Amino acid sequence: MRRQVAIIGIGIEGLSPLSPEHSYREMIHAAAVRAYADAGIEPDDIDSAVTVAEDLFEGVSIFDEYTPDQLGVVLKPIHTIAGDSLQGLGAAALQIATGAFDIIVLEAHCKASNISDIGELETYALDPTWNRQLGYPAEALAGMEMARFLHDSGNTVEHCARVVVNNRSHALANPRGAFGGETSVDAVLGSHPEFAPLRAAEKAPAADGAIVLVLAGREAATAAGRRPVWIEGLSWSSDHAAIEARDLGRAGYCEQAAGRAFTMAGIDDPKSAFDFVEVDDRYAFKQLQHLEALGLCAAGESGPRTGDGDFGPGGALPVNPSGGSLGAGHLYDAAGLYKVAESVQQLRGDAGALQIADANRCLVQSWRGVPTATGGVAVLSNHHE
Amino acid sequence: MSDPKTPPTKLAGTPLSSAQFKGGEIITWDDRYTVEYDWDSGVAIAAYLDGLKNGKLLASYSPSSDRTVVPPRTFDELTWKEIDDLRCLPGTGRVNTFSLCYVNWDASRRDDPLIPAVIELDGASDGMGILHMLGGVDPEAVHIGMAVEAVWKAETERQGAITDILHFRPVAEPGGSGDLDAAATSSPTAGFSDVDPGATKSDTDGTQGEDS
Amino acid sequence: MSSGFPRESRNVDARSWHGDIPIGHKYTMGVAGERFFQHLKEHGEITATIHEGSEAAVLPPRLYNTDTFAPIREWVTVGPGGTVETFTIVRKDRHGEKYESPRVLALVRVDGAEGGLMHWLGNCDPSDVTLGMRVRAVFEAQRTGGMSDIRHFEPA
Amino acid sequence: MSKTGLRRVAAVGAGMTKFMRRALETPNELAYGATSAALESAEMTRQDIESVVIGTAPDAFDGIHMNGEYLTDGAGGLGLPTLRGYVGGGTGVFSVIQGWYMIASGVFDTCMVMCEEKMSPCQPHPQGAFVTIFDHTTERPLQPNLLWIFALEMNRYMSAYGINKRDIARVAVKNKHNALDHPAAQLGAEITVDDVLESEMMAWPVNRLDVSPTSDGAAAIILAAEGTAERITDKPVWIDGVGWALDTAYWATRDLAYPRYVETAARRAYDMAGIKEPRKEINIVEPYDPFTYKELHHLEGLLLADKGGAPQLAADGVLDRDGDMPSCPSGGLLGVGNPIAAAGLMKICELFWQLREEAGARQVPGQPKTGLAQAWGDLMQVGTVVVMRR
Repeated sequence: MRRQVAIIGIGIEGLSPLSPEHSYREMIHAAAVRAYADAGIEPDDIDSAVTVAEDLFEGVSIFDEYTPDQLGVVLKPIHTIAGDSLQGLGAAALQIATGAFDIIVLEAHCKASNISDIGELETYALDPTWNRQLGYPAEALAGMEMARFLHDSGNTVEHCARVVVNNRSHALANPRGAFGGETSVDAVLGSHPEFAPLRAAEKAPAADGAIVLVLAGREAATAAGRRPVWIEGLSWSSDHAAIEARDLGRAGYCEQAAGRAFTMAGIDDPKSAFDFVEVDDRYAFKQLQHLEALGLCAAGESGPRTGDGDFGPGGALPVNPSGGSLGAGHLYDAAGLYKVAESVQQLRGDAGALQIADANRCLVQSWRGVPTATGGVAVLSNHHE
Repeated sequence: MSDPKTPPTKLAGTPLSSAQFKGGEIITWDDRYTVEYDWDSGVAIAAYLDGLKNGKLLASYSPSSDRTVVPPRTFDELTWKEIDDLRCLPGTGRVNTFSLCYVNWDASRRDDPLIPAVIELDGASDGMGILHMLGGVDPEAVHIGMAVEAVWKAETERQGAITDILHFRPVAEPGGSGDLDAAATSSPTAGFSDVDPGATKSDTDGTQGEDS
Repeated sequence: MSSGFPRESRNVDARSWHGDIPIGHKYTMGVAGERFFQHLKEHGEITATIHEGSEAAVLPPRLYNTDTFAPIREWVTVGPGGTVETFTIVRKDRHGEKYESPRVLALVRVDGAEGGLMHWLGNCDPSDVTLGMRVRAVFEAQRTGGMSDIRHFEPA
Repeated sequence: MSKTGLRRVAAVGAGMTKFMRRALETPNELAYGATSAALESAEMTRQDIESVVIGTAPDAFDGIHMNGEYLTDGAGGLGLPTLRGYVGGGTGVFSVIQGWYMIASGVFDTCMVMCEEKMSPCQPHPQGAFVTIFDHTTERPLQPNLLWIFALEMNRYMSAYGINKRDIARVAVKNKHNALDHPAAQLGAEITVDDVLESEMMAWPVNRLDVSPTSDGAAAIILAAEGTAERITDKPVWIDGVGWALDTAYWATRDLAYPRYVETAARRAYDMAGIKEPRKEINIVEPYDPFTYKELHHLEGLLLADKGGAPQLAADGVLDRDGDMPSCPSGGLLGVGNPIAAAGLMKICELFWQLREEAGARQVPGQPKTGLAQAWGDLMQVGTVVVMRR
């Protein structure tokens, strides 16, 4: 990037399984009020805004119509990214990097509770010619990916269950987490086999919530009173859109995005580069698959190390200290931005009971869910060179 | 016709006739699905819907911009300050613009036109309109600037919806029949005097002299 | 009269608004898909595309190679044998309706082609299915030009 | 928006498919038709592309949820960072703004910008998909359709400035005539003002010939950074100004007679391009024309005509291809067709060809140096503007 970009404010509203107390507008507004106060800005200071939304998820065609008011950016340059929130982070960061914008607001939210059947909606994302005619739910793909991943990597269903136990346990200390709890490997493996080998308890439960970030270029970010967290590396990628062309045992999108993000951040050895990581855990096996795709451990190592406690809050590499989507709740396309917001709190030393000691650099990774092969990787740091 | 060397030159595309598309000459596959939603109304719109159920058209007053806005909202989109002041409008207004629409939402034809309109509401700030329908009026007689009033569904039929207002109709002339909509009640809120006078639009000149 | 917003609505019905988006579509199969399904319908065969600059046949067939963007050089018949790349057991259809008995959904790497086809496995107990298992396509006698012209893949 | 020190970005290739009422091609095959043509025109391969922008309007048309994911394939996005930006009907022109920031950021040197729309699958009629653009609680129960907002806005525009339908109908005559010279056009025709006025009444004051068609099609443009662009072509067309603006969602509270969001966007683009007197400096303009009056409305918002003054420009022939301010020389959406996002990008393609003086029978005389494309969208609230120079 031609110019350094930092996150200077965050606002989180939620997370909760239901949110009948406010409309999406009011929910986003609440998050924005917090983010602007955190950054020390007024709406007038904002040069551009990016929101993240998919029409059918909102129940509104051309949803970007409804985005400016609650962010206080009427008549400003504002656009929506129909994509993952780390793609949204890219859209915001790249605009700042051009030098034409100094302060940009980024918003992503989820009102999953308002949709009658997300699974059926995901199925409408399948290619109508080759896949949708067969009548299966899109989530079946997660079961197929899990089967191939376990087969190829040697990780086990017990390792996947351990991910659920760990993440829900981490979320107990997260005041924003909606699904913290104590569970056991046996309880997870005893849950309904929805798409064998994938079981019901290995799916992250949906949550409602809104995340607003304020981003700034170097000059604005280093102004007095600001506590910037720098974006050192950022990329995202789309693997084959055609399911049949993918290697279903691997997260190709994650490997591709990580390669570019690490190059941007100047990271040669990801294994020793991070004080903690927040990775996508929409399904328990995805956490393991993503850890390996990111090069944070060797193939087949992620499961055993999860069992060893290496990835716990006090371990060698804390993974999803927030509780991740399994513990805190899954915000779909906004999940990545939630992980960014939690990471910013860690890097500022503001994470309270969740705080990781000496947290200076971290990685956040996202995936758009079935049936996509798209996800992002961001490297964040509290240091500035 | 155009010169084949003029761009765009490499033109992909296989146009299909309606007969090919619908007649089975080529293979097609039909899919159908209804996505259902229960959108949380939130504080402001729940109050709006609740008001409609009770035969009241509600707005909110924003002190930071000195505007009375409708639909109600909990924050002012211009000043970005909080709003927590709910007010009842009289249910009358003026036609800002309208159309005589001869097609339904699915593009099918209709003989009698629908008359959608933007209605600037009395008691709200200047230019503050809502989308609604006109009814009980000869389509040829509709004009910009026309004074109209809400015609409400009977109390027992109201359900907390924008359609609790059946439509807007021309304000009945004094001594006029007033029964253009015999099945419906007239505005139960007409005569409310609880509107902030500072935000009230003039009864006689709310349309910037643009009557057609 | 003016008042603040009631934080608890007096009318429970007003707390949410129900609505829907009814979506209905008539899809063409595309240039490559039209060729594939017409051939499947008429001949009961699976056909794949080979693109310029490549020797590999690709399934599903494609107007262009996704990576090189090369156009089609030729069509070839592939299968009907294949190998289970991965599979899962599906108990409900996409609308949530329960199947009479669990069904096995697989990605089949069809012999002679890269990629493969997503399809159901039949004539087998779900507990007997393994990754790498050999299968073959079974075609319907009456074919209409759709994915269901392949009844399923079954153990070879 | 500051403008000094920005990295320059140029268009180096363009391509599109036919615009059609119904296409056999899948959305991905349409996308490939456009991207492969653009690559061929620039003598590039997919491997030369570093990033991809995808534009497509409501998923309810193509009938694929998360349609941007599906389209990564035909857009050439395999293994690359792709972004699907979204500003309703403004998306086609906006996609080039996105491509601009991808490259101006310094992260990428090339970007494929692809827009696609396949409206024909939507049943029973694509219009049905537009019901759901209105507020789900306060407007949608009234069963509105898209024609309403155009009709409401057109009526207000006519009323505010005393414009009659005959003045506006000239736009359809001009654009359908211009489209006769466009090889991809769906609806090129010689018609008269009376044909427009006598065509079927849809939603007064909108007649059928005031309306652009529903279409299937795709368009693509390739952008490259300064330094790279000159190696690809000796005729790069520079993206010198970009601007966009999104107005409040409370559309019924706005002045419908004037698109202030277009003016706001245009002023940003002019500022970045260093344009002080747009009426003198813009040689060719492709304003968004999904409906006849919109072209006029937008010319006013772009400050290229006085408020209420654009109809007179049409009457005086100023907007004709050989006039002082050629407007929609491509034939526009009314003539070439309106596969929503692709139609906006088609306008950028047209400027690319015009400014390179390659437009053949469509060529605007006088060696135009500066062109502007604009699109509009959402609930009458988005303006997207791109200024290009050769």
